[in-house]
Amino acid sequence: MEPSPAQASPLMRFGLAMLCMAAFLALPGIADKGIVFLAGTVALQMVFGLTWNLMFGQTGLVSFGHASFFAVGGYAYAYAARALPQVHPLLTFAGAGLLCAAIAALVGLIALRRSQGVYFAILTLALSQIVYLVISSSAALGREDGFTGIRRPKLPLGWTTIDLAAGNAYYYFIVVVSALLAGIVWWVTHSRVGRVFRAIQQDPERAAFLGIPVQRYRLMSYAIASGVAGVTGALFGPWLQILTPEVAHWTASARPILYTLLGGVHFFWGPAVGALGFAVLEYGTRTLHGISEIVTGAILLAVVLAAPGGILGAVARLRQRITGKERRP
Amino acid sequence: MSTTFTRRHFTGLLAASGAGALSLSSKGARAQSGPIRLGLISPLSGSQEIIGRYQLAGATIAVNQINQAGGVLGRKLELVPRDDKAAPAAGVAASKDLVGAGVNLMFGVLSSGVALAIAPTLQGDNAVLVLSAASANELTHDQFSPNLFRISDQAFMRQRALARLVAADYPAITTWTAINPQTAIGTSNWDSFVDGLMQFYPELTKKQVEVAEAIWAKFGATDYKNDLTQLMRRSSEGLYCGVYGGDAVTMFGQAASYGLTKKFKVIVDPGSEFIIAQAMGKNTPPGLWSGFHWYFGAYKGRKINDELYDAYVKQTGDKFPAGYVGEAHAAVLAYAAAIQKAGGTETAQVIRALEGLTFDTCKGERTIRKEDHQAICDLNFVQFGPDSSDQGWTVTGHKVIKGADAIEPPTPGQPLKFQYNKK
Amino acid sequence: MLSSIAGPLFNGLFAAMVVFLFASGLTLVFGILRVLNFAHGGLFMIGAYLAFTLSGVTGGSEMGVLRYVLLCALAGVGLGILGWLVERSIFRPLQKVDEAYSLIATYALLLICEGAVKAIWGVNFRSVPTPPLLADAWIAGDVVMPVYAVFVIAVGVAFYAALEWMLHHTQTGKLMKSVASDPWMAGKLGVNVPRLYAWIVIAGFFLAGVVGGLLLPNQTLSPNLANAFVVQAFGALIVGGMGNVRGTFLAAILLSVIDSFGSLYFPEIPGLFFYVAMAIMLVVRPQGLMAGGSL
Amino acid sequence: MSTPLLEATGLFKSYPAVKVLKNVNLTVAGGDTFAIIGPNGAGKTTLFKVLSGELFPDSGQVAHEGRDVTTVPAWQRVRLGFGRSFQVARVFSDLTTEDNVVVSVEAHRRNAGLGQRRPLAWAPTAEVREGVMETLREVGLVDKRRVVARLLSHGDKKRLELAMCLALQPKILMLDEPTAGMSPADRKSATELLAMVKERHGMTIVLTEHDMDVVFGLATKVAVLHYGEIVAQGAPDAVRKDPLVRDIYLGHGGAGAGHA
Repeated sequence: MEPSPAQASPLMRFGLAMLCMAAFLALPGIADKGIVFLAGTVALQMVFGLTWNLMFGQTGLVSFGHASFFAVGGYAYAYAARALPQVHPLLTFAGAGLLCAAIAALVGLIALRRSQGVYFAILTLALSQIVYLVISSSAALGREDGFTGIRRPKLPLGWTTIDLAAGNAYYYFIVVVSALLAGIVWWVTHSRVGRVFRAIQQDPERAAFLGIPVQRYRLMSYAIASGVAGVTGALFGPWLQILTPEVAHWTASARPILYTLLGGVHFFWGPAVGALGFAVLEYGTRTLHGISEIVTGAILLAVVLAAPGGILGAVARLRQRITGKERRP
Repeated sequence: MSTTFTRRHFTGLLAASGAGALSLSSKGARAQSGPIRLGLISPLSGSQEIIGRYQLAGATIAVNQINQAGGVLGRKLELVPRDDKAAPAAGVAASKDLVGAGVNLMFGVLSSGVALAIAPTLQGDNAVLVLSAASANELTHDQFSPNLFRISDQAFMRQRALARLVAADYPAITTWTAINPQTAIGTSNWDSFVDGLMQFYPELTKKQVEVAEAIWAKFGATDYKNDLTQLMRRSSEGLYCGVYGGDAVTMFGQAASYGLTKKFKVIVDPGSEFIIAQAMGKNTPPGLWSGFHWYFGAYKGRKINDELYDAYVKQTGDKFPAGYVGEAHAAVLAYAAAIQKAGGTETAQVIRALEGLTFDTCKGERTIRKEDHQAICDLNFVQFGPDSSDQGWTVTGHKVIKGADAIEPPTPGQPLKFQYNKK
Repeated sequence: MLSSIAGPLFNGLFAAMVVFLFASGLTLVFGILRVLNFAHGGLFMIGAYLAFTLSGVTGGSEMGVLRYVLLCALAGVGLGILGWLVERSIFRPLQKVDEAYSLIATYALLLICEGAVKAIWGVNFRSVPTPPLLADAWIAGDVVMPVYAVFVIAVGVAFYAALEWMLHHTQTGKLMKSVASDPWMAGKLGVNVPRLYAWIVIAGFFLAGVVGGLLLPNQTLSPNLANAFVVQAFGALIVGGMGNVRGTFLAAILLSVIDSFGSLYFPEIPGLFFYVAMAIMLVVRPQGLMAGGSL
Repeated sequence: MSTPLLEATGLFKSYPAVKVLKNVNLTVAGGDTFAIIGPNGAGKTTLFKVLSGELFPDSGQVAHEGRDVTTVPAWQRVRLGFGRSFQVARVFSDLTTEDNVVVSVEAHRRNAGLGQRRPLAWAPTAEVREGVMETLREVGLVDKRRVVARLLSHGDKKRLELAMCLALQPKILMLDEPTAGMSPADRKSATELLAMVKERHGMTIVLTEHDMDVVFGLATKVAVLHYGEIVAQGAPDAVRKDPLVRDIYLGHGGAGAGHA
């Protein structure tokens, strides 16, 4: 077999991903608590962004309400962990994800058959507003003021029990599980199912003429993305130890979209890079009190105008200019 | 519009505190010798930025005053402000950022959600947080943390004091209703107020009070017409307007054509301070009572009060400092007193010194209870009305109620129980 | 009995016109450029602040209706000029690339609007009283109808009628419709598409400014005003059918009136019914109220 | 007489202003290569879309092996054995040539209920790869299997689309102008390719075509559409000799565009 860029580069990208994870794991040793806390949040946001692009980049589904699954996962975990403390925390985390996947499947079953494109997007926006309003007026979930006192659980592993409340344990837990979740999304994207997803994204009608049940696959991507997003939400609760309705707000749903566009729609890791870019931007402007909005807005605008195609798009173009190779998206 | 708090003033403040913002690189290196660094966690951007600016101003003035007088233990104070955007995630990030930079003594925090998010992280991070605004009762009850203190009043005592005020001043008004936001703090404020009504009317006037069901409005609503229509059908004479801040301005603006302020004989509000009057000018509801963290006019002649007021006016050009200015100022004074007493800035030392500490502030002496870390402090109320001046409104009266008359017994770790409001 | 229907109906209609007026500029830009303008709320807010400043500059706070309307128009002109700048510097360059990127650009613009308002007007809450002529209320039985609300409803209907007339009975309207349905073809037929796009953006911004001024007495001015109506407006826009003016008008009424009644009978979660109705409409009529041609 | 593979009876289809199909009847028997011809605007494409399920007729019936499929949408007809190519080749332009066919083969295997072990496997299974290579070899794209489809030439895209259709192992191959936009040389090789494919798999082909060389080189049966009506239907030679056809279609302009 002749070596081709298409073959060599997944390995390289895998290496880069591993390097990135290693950097995350090494962080507590070299950075202060503020940065570590931010990094934990960013790791979850990176996966959250990836799940949105699993729908958009893979099957062309635009959701304006993705944060509602993050929120439902988060609140479901927090509630269940309090109500059923005897259940193994890993099961509770998984349960929160499954709940989100099930809700998405149910919603998608009705919604995807009926509406597409921007209609689907606005439908998800409406549903997410409903979730937001229900959470913020539900006494059991703490209303506007939030669900407080979410504990970091003890993790029984058979031979030993890890107390995630101790030191940076929960941070490492987040990084490892995020990597696992990113791996799941990566696997789905690159598996046989992922190939079908990409076919659908590029030409849904053509795909239909190959006998591919387009709606069923879209439903599948919606359910998987929502399920994984639910787990990231579930992980976020104990990290912050409180959840407020703002996690379900429409501006939170705009985040993964912005990550994806900033990082590059056409790249698997685009949303993750975008989330990282956003975090760097916000961390950098955090002491510019009073002008942070203008600075953030102006930088975003500059990136979009200068590099439409996102950060990875710009990197790819740069690489292409240097090596003259066509890079596979 | 001389009361405007503009960018120029704000930038001036930042320059004053700028050294703190820039010095994060030298983390922890000067723990024993250099300046004592105090972290301010406050909404410096986002929807609550207006409050953040007040807190920053009060804190900056306190730090400058103390430094001019020679500092604490011979060391200067240095302010390190961090933005919490009034959002829990950003708040925790801000507190971790401060801890990471070696700042273990923190204060400020407006939103109770942010306070509740930071509280459980304090012990692990070996840091202290002195709240100077967040008012949720849980913070000194169910969610009590040994590393958390509150030098400002909380919802329960403020609302009960307000109830005491109306029972004493308006004994004839025995029918009450409310328009409240659909939030936990909205509910707990109203329940506390009703608790106070139930206690103080019988005690002070020998009359029973009648409380009609409250109207619950959307938090951050843009249209109150349906709520106003319902409110106009209530037969009560007293109105508790739990909707506060910008929402209250919108509500009162839309209420003008309904004749709301004519219908109700007394209108009280839990804590909008100057916001309603400043925004509405000539259309300020006449006779509106508003809760204050600190009202400078009530303490004229007290040295700390007057110096703070003058410094604030000089620094910002604004003649009406909100209570947040005074409370942030007081939080710095609390630290100064505690560090002086402890002889150091170690977390454990400072906690021990803060417990039971009595210290002087712009609104008089306060004592931090050892048991639940809640300060017993004065409660301030101000009455507004329209007038023919340029600004269109004036303060028509004010009242100070002693904290001891309104506060509940300390029960750290346990939810607050109502004595009179059995619902 | 009558009041229990007429009251919420009137309030619902008022809310509907607020949403429609807000959405009118959004509808134009979306209907023709296919850009979902996140920044519209920010522009609306700047319009309101501009009108606020102008009301201070032009004299005391007692305002005649005529002066008030003039202020709104001036705010609109100010925003129109801003629209021209934004079209030149942001929308036009982005026309060449994937339309998704204009979304991120409008979001960035929203942030800049918020920052600019804070920098120029500060963060204090402001409020402007209703002009005295509009400050009264008509009372019919139990139903209170503030004159200002009646005024807003009338303005909403008038705006709607004017837009409809312009789209269907003028040369410009026909041009706009042809560009909306097929810009490439319209270009081939000699329409100066870029120039028309520029005018649409200017018109959209102009409307945002005017409406910002019109709703000024009803709202508290603060840098948070930008987010007040944008989600409802998106809803009305899409439920109406892809930027169809008539559809947006009808959808705003339908959703707001349902919400008005819903909030009355189910007060536990105010505002919920707008979105419930929106979701149901999108499932039942996925192509929108006014499917087919745009605008 | 056995049931015809595809049968249309009494098809009518109108657009707001024009009647496009007027009482169209046709019968495609198994093994036919059935060409629909006619001048521009005769309604070829509309008829083709009605037969493939992209459009539904206003009245009339389309039957497949005796079963009414008039309102069965196109993508479901794929399960019945329909394969469809487009006038402008539609392939998944960001996938490689190979992956385009992999998607098709896997879709076919899924629909045919062939076992798919390891559903989350990253790489395609050996069987799939074998099928893909065979199909690519058949259309002559083996060398270009790693090229991203959007970089293929127009003719190669058409070939790739054909390969994707073949991967479905269709019983009826529906080709909308298979040589549209090709150079004469490409046309020739495309015609040869189709003939070869037909010979190999023996499936039925329904096509529309402009180029008479292609039509008469491939078709076993021809239907002539004129103003929405079938004016002649039958074996190529018979149709070619039909005076009416000569008059209204081949005849105008004397020698005719593609006189064989």
